[in-house]
Amino acid sequence: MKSIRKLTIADKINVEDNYFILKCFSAEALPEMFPGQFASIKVENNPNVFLRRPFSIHDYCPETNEVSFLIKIVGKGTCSLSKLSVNQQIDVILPLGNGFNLNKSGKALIIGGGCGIAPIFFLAKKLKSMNADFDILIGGRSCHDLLCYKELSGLSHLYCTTEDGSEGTKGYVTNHNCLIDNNIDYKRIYCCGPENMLKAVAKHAKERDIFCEVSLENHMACGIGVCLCCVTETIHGNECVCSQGPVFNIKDLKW
Amino acid sequence: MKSIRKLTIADKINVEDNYFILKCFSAEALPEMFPGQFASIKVENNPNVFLRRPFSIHDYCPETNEVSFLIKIVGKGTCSLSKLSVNQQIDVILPLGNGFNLNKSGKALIIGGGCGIAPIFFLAKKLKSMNADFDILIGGRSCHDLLCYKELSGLSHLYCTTEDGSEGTKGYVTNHNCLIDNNIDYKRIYCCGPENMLKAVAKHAKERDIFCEVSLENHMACGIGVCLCCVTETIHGNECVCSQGPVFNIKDLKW
Amino acid sequence: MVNIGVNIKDLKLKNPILTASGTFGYGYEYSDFFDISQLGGIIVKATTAEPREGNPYPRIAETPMGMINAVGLQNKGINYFVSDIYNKIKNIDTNIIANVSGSTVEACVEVARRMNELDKIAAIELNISCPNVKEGGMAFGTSVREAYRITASVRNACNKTLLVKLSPNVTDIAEIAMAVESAGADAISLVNTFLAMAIDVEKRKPVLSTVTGGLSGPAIKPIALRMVWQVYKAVRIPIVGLGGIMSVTDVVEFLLAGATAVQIGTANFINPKISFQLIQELQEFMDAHGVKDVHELIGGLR
Amino acid sequence: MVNIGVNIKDLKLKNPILTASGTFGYGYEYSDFFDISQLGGIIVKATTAEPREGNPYPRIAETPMGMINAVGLQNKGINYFVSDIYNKIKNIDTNIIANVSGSTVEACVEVARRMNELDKIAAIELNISCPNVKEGGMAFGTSVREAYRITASVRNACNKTLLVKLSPNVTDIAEIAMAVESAGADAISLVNTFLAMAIDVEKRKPVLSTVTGGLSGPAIKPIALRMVWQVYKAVRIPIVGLGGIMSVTDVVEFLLAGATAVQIGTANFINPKISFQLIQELQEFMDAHGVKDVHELIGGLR
Ligand SMILES: Cc1cc2nc3c(=O)[nH]c(=O)nc-3n(C[C@H](O)[C@H](O)[C@H](O)COP(=O)(O)OP(=O)(O)OC[C@H]3O[C@@H](n4cnc5c(N)ncnc54)[C@H](O)[C@@H]3O)c2cc1C
Ligand SMILES: Cc1cc2nc3c(=O)[nH]c(=O)nc-3n(C[C@H](O)[C@H](O)[C@H](O)COP(=O)(O)OP(=O)(O)OC[C@H]3O[C@@H](n4cnc5c(N)ncnc54)[C@H](O)[C@@H]3O)c2cc1C
Ligand SMILES: Cc1cc2nc3c(=O)[nH]c(=O)nc-3n(C[C@H](O)[C@H](O)[C@H](O)COP(=O)(O)O)c2cc1C
Ligand SMILES: Cc1cc2nc3c(=O)[nH]c(=O)nc-3n(C[C@H](O)[C@H](O)[C@H](O)COP(=O)(O)O)c2cc1C
Ligand code: FES
Ligand code: FES
Repeated sequence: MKSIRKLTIADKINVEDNYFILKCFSAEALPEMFPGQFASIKVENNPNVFLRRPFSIHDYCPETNEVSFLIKIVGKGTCSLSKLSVNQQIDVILPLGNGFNLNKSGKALIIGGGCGIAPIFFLAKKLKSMNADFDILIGGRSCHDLLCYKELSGLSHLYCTTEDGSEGTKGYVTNHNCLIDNNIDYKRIYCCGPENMLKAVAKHAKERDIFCEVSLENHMACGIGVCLCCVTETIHGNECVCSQGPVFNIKDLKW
Repeated sequence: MKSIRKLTIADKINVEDNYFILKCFSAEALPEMFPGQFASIKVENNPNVFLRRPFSIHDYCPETNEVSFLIKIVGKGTCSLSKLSVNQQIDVILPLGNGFNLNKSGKALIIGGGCGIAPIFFLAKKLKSMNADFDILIGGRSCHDLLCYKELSGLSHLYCTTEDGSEGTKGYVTNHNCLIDNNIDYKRIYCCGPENMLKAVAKHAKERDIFCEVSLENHMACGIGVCLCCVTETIHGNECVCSQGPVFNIKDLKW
Repeated sequence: MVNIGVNIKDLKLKNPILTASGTFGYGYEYSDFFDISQLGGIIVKATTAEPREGNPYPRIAETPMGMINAVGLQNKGINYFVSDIYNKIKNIDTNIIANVSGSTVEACVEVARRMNELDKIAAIELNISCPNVKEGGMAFGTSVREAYRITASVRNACNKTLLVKLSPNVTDIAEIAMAVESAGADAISLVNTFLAMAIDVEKRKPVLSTVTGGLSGPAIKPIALRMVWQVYKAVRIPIVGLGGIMSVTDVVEFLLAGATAVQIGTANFINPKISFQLIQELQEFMDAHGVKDVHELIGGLR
Repeated sequence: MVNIGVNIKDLKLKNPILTASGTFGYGYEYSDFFDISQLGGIIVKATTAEPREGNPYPRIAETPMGMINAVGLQNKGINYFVSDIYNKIKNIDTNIIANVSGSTVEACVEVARRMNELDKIAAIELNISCPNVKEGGMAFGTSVREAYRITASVRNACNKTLLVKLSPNVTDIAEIAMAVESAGADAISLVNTFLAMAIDVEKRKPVLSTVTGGLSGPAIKPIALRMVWQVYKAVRIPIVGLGGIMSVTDVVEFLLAGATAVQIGTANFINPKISFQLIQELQEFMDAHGVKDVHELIGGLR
């Protein structure tokens, strides 16, 4: 059930230059949340930010009532959030959206890029707890964009690509051996990252008829499916990314 | 000369329940300022505050580059200012307005009420430094509104009135003996406080033909005499409180 | 106990807080957050005769204390509403008000006629003010003649309480209000969004796929309030005021300006509980100010 | 070095940053803050034929990201302007533009005629859009016929560059713009303030002595920008855009929408140096975006 919560910032961790993690604590029990779902955070004290901002659930621990967000500073709102300090409170609506379809049948590949790595961590943790068989592939411009490298590598095989070759395979995620090599037989691909990456991965999966889900990041106002601002074209017509997504099966998208 | 400054908050002192003093420090030399002049403070980080807020110069020390404001929490902007902490910066335009006409001839009475006590302190300090002969009279609802009692009493004779009689004479400032007693012969009255008080004092002074200046607090937008929003009716027509005041000789007002 | 019930012709509202069309879905989307039957009423998303896909993405731009939308009346059409949506909302225990839109008078009449047949639709709000569609929409709301014509036609097709929602994008709002009053409207909803635009300076392109869209939120409140006041002086039928309401003082401002009830729009996106909270806060405000009946506030400027 | 000079007919602006009438006094009030001759131009406070006391206090209300004013053209009249103010401003080394207002066509013509005789007045901005006066003012700006008539009359009385400042309180801004273009205006200033209202819920009274006033500031920017874009498509004469400009991206948005120059209004109250800073920031923006000439931005939507 969606709810509006006041969360207390338990920790703020700077990750590389433009990224930070907000680790939040809730006094009351948090609602159940699934990988791919997101939260909508109110940015206070900034006259230039009117709407809430959506962020994926990066980590969620029902035992300790903790939830984390991995945030990239790209503009006004994320900059304001980056200035928050420990013990301050944030107003958050969560959980929102549908989340990935999890399944143990066959080997899965999780692909993430940029701040698309945010939901990947929660997803990988979940798959591991299900004893699912999966690999992780992350990509970025340079080694500085390979967020959570250490944490992710603790969860499964971790492959990576960088555009400048500073780490892993040089190129895009779709250039990585694990996708090209016919010996690795992925039955499911989960992907989150910049639209270009999603489209390239979707193309790859489509050609090979692999089950593939991607998480979209359209601009939002309400986050709960009422304003119809965040739509993406699907074969069923315009659908709301916030409520009918953010995770879509590529078969439904008009890519 | 008017200028826009970034001032650093050196100290924040809570005075009674709803008042606080912001003691500010400037790295560069501050412009010269006179009692009765004011500053216009930008309230940051509050989406509901758009315009600057005017506050009298409460204290000014050219030697240490310090300037203080005595602020009453009455609404959105003053509430935001009250949450600032030491070492934060504020954006201030100063000095604005004309200030009181200072003169040593004859005995003067300074009258202040509520947050009208703010400019009174600077004024009294200045008169004292000129070796002028003056008394101070402050009034308030109760003893909790007699701000800066100790500081002011160090500068000259300090009289006071409270509406509830909890300190000094019971009643309004105009009920105080020092105004009624014909043996005390004030040649000049300077007054700052709520409009009712100003009007009562002005009436008293007018009847006795005493030189009297009052400081007005009209709502302002620009603070520098260009928007013409802050006007008061004078015998010369509408005049701007921010640039032709805030201090007016009661002879010029249409009271 | 203070009285906060108001009537809009035959429509009885337990309190003057309604939610605005297009900002509250069909109501149930908010039932995770509070008991939506507590509201004075829910005005559901616009319904048109035919299904509509709306405008292409992007449909939103954030502006200073506001937002511009270019949704363009996306909805599944009246048939789907009757066969599907209606069943999901008919048991909500408050007034469900249909928002009727369309490109032609005939289409609007058709939707109104069908809505009129639905028992649990408490009233009809005719939207002659949508800035986001190529035909009809705002064009009806910016001409005295067209506003009269469409209102009169829809009036003929339905006997439920009829609210007409006006466009603020006009020189003289009172003139339009008087026209729809004389055409038989039971009440006036004021305002819809202001035609506006945002540009992405990096891409050198309009932010919205449609270039222009409708501005809503606190930014427009001062203009909306002025219009409510002007219309209040011009007509005898009740006014339902909206535009940027975010707090109880905003609600009271609209009531004082002459609104009998108010609608909460964009604020629902910032705080999904706001409409519910405002019911409580209005009563507290009245208590604190010695107001026993909300009618003392309506048009109660001194 | 980038080129930021623009022309509005015979008026050469060293940069497209002007200051808006009524928000920058006569210019010298800002000389404590920066060298005002650096500006593209200064549009001084409205001048009327006779002295005017303006409206009673209170004249201002703060609103979400904006303010409402009800100054009402307070000024000392054209005689005082010619005999006194002119001497104080004639040596400012940038374009001084007179803002001409009045209750009747004849009065406006008279002020324009007198301004036309003053050497150092670089251009005239005819204000047909003041919402804060009982007669004339906005009434001229909300009727195609009246807008044409007053513009044609003032055009006859002066040969300086003539800007006409339009009211945004209209159904169809392009229609008014085309009327003043055909009446001989050399450029269009867009927009003046939006008629708006604020209520003090404690006193249950309008905040302003005049009940309604003119809304300015960032709140109106999205609507102003839309109007500039609409008028840009409708006329051939240059547009000077304004309404809520606070930052260099706002400036660039107006240029892209079609404005040849912009005016900074309410922002001067928040930051008295803003107009000066924007000149610098516009050049930096152009540098950073590889724009060599500001004309590449004007109407440069992709
Ligand atoms: C479902 C969902 C999940 C997301 N998860 C994360 C996450 O876990 N971590 C993270 O860092 N970011 C995430 N985002 C993106 C994040 O919401 C935006 O980066 C943020 O809203 C930008 O706010 P801002 O005020 O800083 O940017 P603004 O100042 O508003 O804009 C700065 C730039 O960012 C672009 N931008 C603004 N909003 C979005 C958006 N929603 N999507 C893409 N670009 C945008 C603008 O077009 C502009 O170019 C997610 C978005 C969605 C829709
Ligand atoms: C020249 C001058 C000097 C001043 N000096 C001081 C000072 O030294 N210390 C001090 O505490 N205050 C002083 N004031 C008053 C101070 O400016 C206001 O209290 C402040 O602007 C209120 O801001 P706010 O956002 O908290 O109130 P808001 O939320 O804007 O309003 C809250 C209430 O305060 C009233 N109010 C708002 N502005 C003013 C105003 N300018 N004058 C009177 N009432 C107002 C409103 O009408 C409303 O009822 C001075 C005002 C002027 C014009
Ligand atoms: C995303 C969005 C969608 C809207 N859809 C409709 C609609 O379908 N029908 C309608 O009459 N008004 C619609 N409106 C207008 C609102 O109902 C309301 O009139 C407007 O937003 C002003 O109120 P506000 O400032 O409180 O939001 C929509 C507004 C928004 C923001
Ligand atoms: C206090 C004030 C006084 C104004 N006086 C005038 C005026 O005398 N003549 C005029 O044409 N416009 C006047 N205006 C309108 C501004 O020039 C400008 O058109 C409007 O404020 C919108 O721009 P902004 O949002 O940047 O302020 C005034 C505006 C304000 C806020
Ligand atoms: S953001 Fe409102 S429907 Fe998705
Ligand atoms: S506040 Fe603008 S003239 Fe005084």
